[in-house]
Amino acid sequence: MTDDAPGYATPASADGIGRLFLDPDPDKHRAFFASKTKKITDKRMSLKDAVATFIPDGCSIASGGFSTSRTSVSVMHEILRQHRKNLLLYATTSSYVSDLLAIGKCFDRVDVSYIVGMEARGLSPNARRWLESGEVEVVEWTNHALLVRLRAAAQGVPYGLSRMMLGSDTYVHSAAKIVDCPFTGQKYLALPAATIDVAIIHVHEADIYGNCRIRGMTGVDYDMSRAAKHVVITTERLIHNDEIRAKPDATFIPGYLVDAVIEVPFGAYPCQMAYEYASDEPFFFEQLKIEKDPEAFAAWCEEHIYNVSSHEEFIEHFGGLKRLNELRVLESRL
Amino acid sequence: MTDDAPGYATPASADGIGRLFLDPDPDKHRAFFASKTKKITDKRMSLKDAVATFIPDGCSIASGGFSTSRTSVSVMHEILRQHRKNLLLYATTSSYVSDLLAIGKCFDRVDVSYIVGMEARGLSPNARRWLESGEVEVVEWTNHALLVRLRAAAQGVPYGLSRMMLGSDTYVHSAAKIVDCPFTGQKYLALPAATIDVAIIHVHEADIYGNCRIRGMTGVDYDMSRAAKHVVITTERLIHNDEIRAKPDATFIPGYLVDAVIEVPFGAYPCQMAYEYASDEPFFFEQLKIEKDPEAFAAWCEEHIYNVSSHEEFIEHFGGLKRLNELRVLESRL
Amino acid sequence: MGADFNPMEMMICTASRYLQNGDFAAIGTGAPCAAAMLAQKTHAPDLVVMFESGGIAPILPLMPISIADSSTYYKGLLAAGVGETMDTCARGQVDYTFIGGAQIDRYGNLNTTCIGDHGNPKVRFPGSGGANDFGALCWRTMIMTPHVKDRFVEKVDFITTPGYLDGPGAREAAGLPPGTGPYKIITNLAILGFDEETKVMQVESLSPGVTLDQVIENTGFELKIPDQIGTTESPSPEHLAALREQVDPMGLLIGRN
Amino acid sequence: MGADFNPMEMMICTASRYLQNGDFAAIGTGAPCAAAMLAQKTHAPDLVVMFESGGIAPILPLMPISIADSSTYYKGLLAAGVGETMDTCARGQVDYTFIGGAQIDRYGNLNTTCIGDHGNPKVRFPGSGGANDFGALCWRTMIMTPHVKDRFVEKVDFITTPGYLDGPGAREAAGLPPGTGPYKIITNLAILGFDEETKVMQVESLSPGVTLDQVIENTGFELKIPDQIGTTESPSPEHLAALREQVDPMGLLIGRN
Repeated sequence: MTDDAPGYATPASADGIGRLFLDPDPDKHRAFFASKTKKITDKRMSLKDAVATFIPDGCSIASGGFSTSRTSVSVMHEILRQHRKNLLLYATTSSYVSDLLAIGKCFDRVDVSYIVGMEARGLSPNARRWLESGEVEVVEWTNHALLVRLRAAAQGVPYGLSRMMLGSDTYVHSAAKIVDCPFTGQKYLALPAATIDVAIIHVHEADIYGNCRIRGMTGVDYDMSRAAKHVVITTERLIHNDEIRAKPDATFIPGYLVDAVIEVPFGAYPCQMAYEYASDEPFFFEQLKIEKDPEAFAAWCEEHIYNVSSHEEFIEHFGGLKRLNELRVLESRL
Repeated sequence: MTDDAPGYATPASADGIGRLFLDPDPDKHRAFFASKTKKITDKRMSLKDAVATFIPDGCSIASGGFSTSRTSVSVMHEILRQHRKNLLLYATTSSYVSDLLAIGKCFDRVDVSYIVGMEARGLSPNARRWLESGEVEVVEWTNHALLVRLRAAAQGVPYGLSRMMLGSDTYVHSAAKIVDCPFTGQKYLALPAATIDVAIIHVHEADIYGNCRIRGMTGVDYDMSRAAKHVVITTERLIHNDEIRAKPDATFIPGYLVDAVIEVPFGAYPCQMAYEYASDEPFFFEQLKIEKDPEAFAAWCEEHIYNVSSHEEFIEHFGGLKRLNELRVLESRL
Repeated sequence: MGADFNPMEMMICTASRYLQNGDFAAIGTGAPCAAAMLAQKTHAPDLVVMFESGGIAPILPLMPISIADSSTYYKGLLAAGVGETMDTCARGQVDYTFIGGAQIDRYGNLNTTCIGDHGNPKVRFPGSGGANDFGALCWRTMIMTPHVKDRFVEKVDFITTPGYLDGPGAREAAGLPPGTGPYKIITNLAILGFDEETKVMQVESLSPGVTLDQVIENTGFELKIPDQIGTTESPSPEHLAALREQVDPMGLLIGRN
Repeated sequence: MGADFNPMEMMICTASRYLQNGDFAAIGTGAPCAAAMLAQKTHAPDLVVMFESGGIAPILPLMPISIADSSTYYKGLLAAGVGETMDTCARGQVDYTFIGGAQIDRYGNLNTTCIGDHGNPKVRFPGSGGANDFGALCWRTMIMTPHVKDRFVEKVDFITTPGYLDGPGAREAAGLPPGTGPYKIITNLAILGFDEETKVMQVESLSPGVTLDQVIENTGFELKIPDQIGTTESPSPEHLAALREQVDPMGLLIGRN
């Protein structure tokens, strides 16, 4: 170490100083599931009812898909319309989700690996304003760390192990701890299980009982669906239960984990849906541009989100079927 | 606790007394993979060469499939023909595999959850003789424990957690340890990562580069294929790489994990192959009956395994195509 | 009523009554599978059953020979792997499991590993398989077993799957999830449960025509005997008919009819 | 040669030369993706690339806008999830990763989280995403960045992804897997590496036409300057043609040609 080295005071063996928002005790999860019904029932409901029933103020939520792919945009819009507050956002690469929920200042706590960024499209001015306001409590993680936390919850154990984050300020501002391996003596990161209240996942196909199939990349959705107390599904299309039962090895999320099923065609628009439609890049370009001006953006949100009554109507604002068909062609012409 | 209670002296907080056969240190695994090529090459070889190259005396092996389903019988026969010794058998429900390998006394150490049993068909006299000989070092686990150990290795961490085995003699005779959760203070079982030398897995479809697809139940094969240093694949049929690449979300084992690919149609016979053929129950009934008489069984093995040069020839001994067609019908008529 | 049904039919029908729509049960092959299948064919068509190798929520077409057969996920909601099934248990989503054993003691501790010394066993049994996992992680462990003295023993040679270990609080002290443990033992002679205070096995009801003395004689340890002991409900004609005609038409478990 | 190629073309072609058949590289969007795609189109058709959301070994048809786009697993060997991709890194199967940052210091520590105080930041950046995971678990971390003084800083505001922390042995002491760490930094001005003994960033070769003084002027900390500094190989005509015609025909990264 040279004399003029920056001299970071990394507390390598101390615990992360971030707040642990979610109770990692598997017995709480177990007690919840002991009382949650596993009855096979028709779980269809309206977007409005699903958000009203399963996503109250103050609960913890996570969104499926990844970045701007397979995002459940229709549910995010409905959360905005119902003016949810004080949510905890569990944010693996949640580019567009964090941008949207920042509109309504819906969350005030965030377990974050990636936020305020729209990847190659640049940062989101709107999300930045909210994250730089000082009103959001931010605890840092990584994508893998947030996955390992969901995985621990999905497996009914209080923590998972990995070695990312060690030595970093990401660790310092997390709620992780360091443990010694009883077999090798090595230092490992203990990542607390994350049992979230609600997983919101957009899928390609679901039946009325909530059995789902997904195509393409799966992000963290496998573990998210198993780690959540409640699962709200939007689906491109409903399929018959016979189809699910004809190919049980194709099921990604079994219905007994699911609480609500809403058929929302093009439900990820303007985000991308694998093998269905591409992302609407001119839309994102336009939105990010408008976001720079808070007042103009507020008017835009009023017009296109708050005063809209359905996802179909929202899509109509941006070209409707004609635009969708272009995006379908784009996706199919890879 | 009543006065006349049996008074089990369960050392609830002591470590398991079983020997830890496999090094749980992820850095050993990492160093191995740093040097193992990821080149995409044609990995086809003969059964004989695959066993000679990747399964030396004294190595640790695990078999894919589960019980009497999707068992790589052809590889087990070849292991017998090459007279392997001193193997460590990593035995999740390994009904027929343990029965076969006991014929040649091929293993002398076993990490076991289920052995010597053929489920509803009864115990295997042959495997019982070997396991009761005192010549096999037996360390006890459960199916889930053996999975968690593979999963830890697959995830590059030195141990995984669970709560099975606590309080039992299964724990006492394992090599697990008990740890305290740094978040909840709860007692948890720490299961050491199991990096095995060779995973032997029979699949429905593979390409020449080792990319595989499986149908039906997957047992512990996902984690086994990722936890192993070498993977030997037998496949019902070879498919073109274009088929794999046309549907990347259907790939179960990617080729860069695989060392050898051998096309062995009906490679699980007399075991069952999902959606392909049923198990040959009269065969098992007959074999288990003959096993009662060690001499008769030795002659049976000589005739049907040791003096046989291919899996096809083995099947011919038991009815060949006619029998297979019956088993195909049985499987399709569920 | 005597000859209307045999002891195995009685056991299967009794076990099936515990399984209701909305329940989730981890089962294996044999009698527990017959009980689950019978429930599906009669009062609980939506019963979710799970087999450890990966099959979840099949509509059982016939009784599988192996817990990995295609029938274990026939028309199922999911065909996955051991991780999926065991994690589901660990999360507390599985209400019932059925396991068996070569030996059981007063606290419901089960042995499926060996008779004699572990290092040099007189008899080697298969070991835990998934039994210990299910017994540790599912809420209610059900045991179906023939009621004979050399199975109901004072001390098991090896605790493969813990019952209540050596009494109240022992499971929790060992670190097992609270609220789990053996629930009912269904034998040809009786339904047995566990005394809430002492966790000692107790007789709850006798099969029709069976006396308390018969149960005591066939048990190798002292059972708790409550003041009130009922008689186990006989199988309904509907259940018997479904069992004989649809579940086990070959009579593999229940014998030829 | 001057005007034959621009700095971004130079950087992409330089980066692509590190990626060979038999290598496994975890990448994101932008210039690293262009480098990987260029390698696939020229000298390394079998290069396995991986995107953290789940795409493994695609034959890249075009540059994805998002790391989760269908193009990230187009004709891939696997389309799975974050568990699959990150576990592959953790097992030591991934040779290279490319990450970026708003700030980097002499030890290769990277900041993509914030400027100013974490609790009340002047600028909030996205955070780690998968960068810290890749930097911790892949063998060789590659960094592509514009070479400007306010990126090459004395002290980063926040260590999102550790480089060599505060010097030799620090990564290992922190518990990171041995043998990992920043490998090369490819800028418009130079290729930089790290002194083996001190782990301090050093100049290894200069882009054609660039002087050492230019590099020093644009770096906010003291670089190690070895006695011998080479000149970075210019892009081959074959690489330039593939880059302009196949990888980035729209000139999104390399500008209009």
